[in-house]
Amino acid sequence: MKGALDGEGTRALLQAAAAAILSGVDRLTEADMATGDGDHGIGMRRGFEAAVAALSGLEAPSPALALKAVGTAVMASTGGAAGAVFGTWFRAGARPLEGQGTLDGAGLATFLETGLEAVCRRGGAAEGQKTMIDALAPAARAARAAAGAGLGPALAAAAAAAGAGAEATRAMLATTGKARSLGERSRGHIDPGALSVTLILGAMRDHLGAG
Amino acid sequence: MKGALDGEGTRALLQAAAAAILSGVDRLTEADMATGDGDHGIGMRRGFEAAVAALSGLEAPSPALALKAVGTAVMASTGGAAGAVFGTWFRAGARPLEGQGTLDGAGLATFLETGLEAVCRRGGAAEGQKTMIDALAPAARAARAAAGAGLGPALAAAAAAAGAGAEATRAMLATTGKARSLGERSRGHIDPGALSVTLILGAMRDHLGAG
Amino acid sequence: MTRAKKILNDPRRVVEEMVEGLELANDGRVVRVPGHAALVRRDIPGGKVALLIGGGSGHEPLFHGFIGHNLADGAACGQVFAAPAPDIIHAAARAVHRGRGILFLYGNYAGDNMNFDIAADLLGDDGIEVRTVRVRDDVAAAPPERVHDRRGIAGDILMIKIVGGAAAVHESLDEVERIARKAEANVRTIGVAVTAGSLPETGRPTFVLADDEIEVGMGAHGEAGVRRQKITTADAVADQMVGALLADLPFARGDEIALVINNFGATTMMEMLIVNRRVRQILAGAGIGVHRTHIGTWLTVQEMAGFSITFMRLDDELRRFLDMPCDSFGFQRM
Amino acid sequence: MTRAKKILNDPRRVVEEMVEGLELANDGRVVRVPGHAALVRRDIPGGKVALLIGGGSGHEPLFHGFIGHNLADGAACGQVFAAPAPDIIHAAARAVHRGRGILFLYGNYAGDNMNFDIAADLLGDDGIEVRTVRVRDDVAAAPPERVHDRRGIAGDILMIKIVGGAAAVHESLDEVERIARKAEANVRTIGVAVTAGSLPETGRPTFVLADDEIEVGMGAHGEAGVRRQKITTADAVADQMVGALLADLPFARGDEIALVINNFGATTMMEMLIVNRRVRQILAGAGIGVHRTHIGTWLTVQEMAGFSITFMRLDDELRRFLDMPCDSFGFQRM
Ligand SMILES: Nc1ncnc2c1ncn2[C@@H]1O[C@H](COP(=O)(O)OP(=O)(O)O)[C@@H](O)[C@H]1O
Ligand SMILES: Nc1ncnc2c1ncn2[C@@H]1O[C@H](COP(=O)(O)OP(=O)(O)O)[C@@H](O)[C@H]1O
Ligand SMILES: [Mg+2]
Ligand SMILES: [Mg+2]
Ligand SMILES: [Mg+2]
Ligand SMILES: [Mg+2]
Repeated sequence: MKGALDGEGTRALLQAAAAAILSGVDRLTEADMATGDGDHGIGMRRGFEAAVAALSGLEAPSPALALKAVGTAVMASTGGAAGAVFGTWFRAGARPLEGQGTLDGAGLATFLETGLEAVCRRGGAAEGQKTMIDALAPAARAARAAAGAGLGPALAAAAAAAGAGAEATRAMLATTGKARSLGERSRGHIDPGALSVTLILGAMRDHLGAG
Repeated sequence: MKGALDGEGTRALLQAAAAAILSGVDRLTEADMATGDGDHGIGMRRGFEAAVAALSGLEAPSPALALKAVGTAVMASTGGAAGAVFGTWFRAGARPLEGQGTLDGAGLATFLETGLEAVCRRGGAAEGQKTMIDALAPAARAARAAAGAGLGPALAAAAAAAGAGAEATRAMLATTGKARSLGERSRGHIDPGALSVTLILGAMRDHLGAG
Repeated sequence: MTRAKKILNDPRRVVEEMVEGLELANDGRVVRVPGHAALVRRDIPGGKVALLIGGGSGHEPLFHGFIGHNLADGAACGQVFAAPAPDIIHAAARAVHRGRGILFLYGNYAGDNMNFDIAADLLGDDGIEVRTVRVRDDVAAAPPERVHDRRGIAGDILMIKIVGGAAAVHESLDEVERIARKAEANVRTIGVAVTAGSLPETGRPTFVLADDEIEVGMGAHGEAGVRRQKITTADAVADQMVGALLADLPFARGDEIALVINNFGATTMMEMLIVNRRVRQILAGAGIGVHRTHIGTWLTVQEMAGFSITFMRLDDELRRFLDMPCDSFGFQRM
Repeated sequence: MTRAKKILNDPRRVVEEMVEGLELANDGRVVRVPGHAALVRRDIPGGKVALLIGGGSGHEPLFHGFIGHNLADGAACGQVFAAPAPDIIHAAARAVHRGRGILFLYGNYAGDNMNFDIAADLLGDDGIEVRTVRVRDDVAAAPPERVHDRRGIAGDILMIKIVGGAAAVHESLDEVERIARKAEANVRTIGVAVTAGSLPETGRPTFVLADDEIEVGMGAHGEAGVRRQKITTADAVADQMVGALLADLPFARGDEIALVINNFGATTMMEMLIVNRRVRQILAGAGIGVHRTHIGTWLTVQEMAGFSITFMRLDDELRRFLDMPCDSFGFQRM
């Protein structure tokens, strides 16, 4: 596993994340049909198809530029709650990395933490409300704890924590977003946005492990 | 079999005819679903429920008054093509019988002929266009031919002719009414209005046979 | 067979309850003719040529939702898909008459023709002059040389708008009839059905289509059309429908039309807007201008999914009446 | 699973093609913001407070069909059931701004809130003043003390009408915002779903109800309501819905309201009129007057069968804006 990635490496990492979303569309649709309005899969497809296009248009990007390109594309093309939330995560998360030539474990942790904070500010939600925050927040904590070991270990920890966090949303009662009004009926189903976070971080981990 | 009926007898005869329509509603619905808009059964039910009410409200009716009461009730309560057609048949057909104390074979033939003529004038249709005329016209001819033998034989002949006429509409191409636009697809199905004529005359024959 | 899923009370009283609900929905502008399934404007001016419309119920908001300022003066409501009986028409006609005669305007169906004609005979006995114009816009029902065999469908919408305007302005029944006949001669419609509607009283669908079939030329009661075919793209369906309309009048380069895309019930507005996109591409290519577009839900066939496309060729006179403001429960214009 | 039966071209391009068809359907009164799924009035007067609305597509004719004289100045259109992205809103806002600020009026959903807020931030950077009023009329979504958790549904119709009027008359953003907040505080809606709609892109229904079940309190994207129950009579459904509305504000004897019965898609007008009959019986019994009734198809959930009932309590000021004439593709008044 690599300890850090340059801009090209980050671009490849993000392409792997996008590919995971694009091949997970049906799962995301199912998840949003159970708790929301059924469009999370097709929304994320719009956003990450645009992200792939944006990434391939970049010339010699820095890690921050690659992350920001994804955020901007997702923000512009996804729509719905997911567009704002995932766009904000990537755009805000990229900002503190500007000027850095590589993405390492600490950089990943910063990206996740800063993105998380911006998402919470934008949407007014917090952990425990059955949203993607319940995957992103534990991922950010896990990445920070493993940051010193390098990007690979930090990503592995983040992906595992995101997965556990997403799993934990099953037991939660939705109190925000379109699933909110389901009340008790929202229990038992995984939050679609949390599942997307897991797909993204899991694909990054696998990409790095394979790379 | 009786050779003639007085006013009370005519009332009972018409109540039997109405009962046949009311218990044939589903068959009429099926027939109109195949070639029209599916409402012939419920329309005839409205009309003949009203006819039953009107008949029972009559005090010491003459045959003409009983027939006219049915026509007026059907005309007012059925709606659609059937209301105009069956209402016209009974109202116009009753007119030449006014002042007659009994309904005999000749009276029946006159009722059918005059009613038929009025129906053709009102709707502009003729035999062969796949309408109730294709049952009523042969019934009128058969009744006239058997008129001398009395009401019973005349009714028996009319009912048989109506049944054969209705059966023959299967092979016809609709050129009027809602079945018209079906074109070739209207073939193979009996015309719902012709079926109603058969039910009415058949029930009258059976009533007289049983009475 | 399962019944259609609807929110109703007594299925045999739907028309009675609908008329009550519709009168109330007019907030006092329209009143019921006592004892009849007929509604009339409260404020019909004296000396006005009266416009009476009507037909079977089940097509709401047509016909009985089109009563109001610069539209119809009254409507006779039949049972679902059944022409109103003569005495309903007669009562409605007497209620709207203001001494200048009455124009009967309705769709060309055997049932409507006979019942309105019987009512006209009764009104003749009363000394009230009646003229009749039957809408025969459905090009799928019969070839042009058999126009008397054509059904009235969504052309009714523009006809009521135009004749309503004419009857508000002209004081002669002759003039109103002349304008109505001109408009009628210039209007053409074709429909397509995707899924069936049902009769509230029987709960049964009025026809059966396979999951991958549509019927082009479907009438407003589920009567068959020109052909049953595999479902295809919106563009292909629009091409086929517009082709049939253009060839029929025929419409020609330089013509200006009013365009109506009417929802038969359950079709989404999104589908109709996508069809409109294609219709306009074709019309632009054919050099035909569109003066006004109406896309919405006016002539319904209960919950049938499908829509129709109507073209009416305009001249200055028709344009004037089309553009007049109007107000009613089911159709408004500023 | 079978796909819903619809007449479409490319299911992934529905919004793009719908916007094209909608622009054309406006006959020149509304134009597209180049490069964006946004439509704006062609003739916005200089110095006018701008009213920008928007939201996910798939609810046609809302929102983007409500652009016109005395209504909205523009609308940002999202994908189906998805809030528009910030740059669409931003572009639409810049196109409607006439120097007096912009009111954002839309339904209270997490996606809309975030995307419109991001756009408002961008406009702040541009030096354009924006105020935001979120419609939260769905009483089924949360109890009154958690009004910030309530969704916006058919209350949007009356809100756009009133705020459109206010923005046409008042030259101050403060005043328009004040009126919008007052109207919003007085509007309540509850919906019922009978059958599901589907997403055009997936072709899949947004929820599943048994043949004999309805869902009372259903939201405008298939979100669950207060309860799933056996289908019953129109009167019983109306009793339940009106009961929930009356108790919520609460509405009281002597109040006068505007009433909207909105078709979510495939419900027949006949059913809604029968419901209206009962609604009016209850209101008459409660001593509540109805100033205006609107029954029709404005906020749809694709081909979902079901409807909602909206009450807005009126005062003289709200009545004035409600009564103003207006013109748009999807909503007109003489
Ligand atoms: N306020 C919020 N903060 C963070 N995430 C949110 C918020 N609201 C919604 N989400 C996320 O967005 C996801 C839904 O996305 P999507 O279905 O694409 O949008 P929509 O809800 O507009 O249909 C939810 O599963 C949840 O994870
Ligand atoms: N012009 C006509 N002359 C005689 N009978 C007719 C005519 N038009 C229709 N009918 C009869 O009416 C019947 C249909 O009645 P019904 O279904 O109740 O009315 P509608 O066609 O208005 O739905 C047809 O089956 C046919 O027998
Ligand atoms: Mg969603
Ligand atoms: Mg019929
Ligand atoms: Mg009929
Ligand atoms: Mg959505």
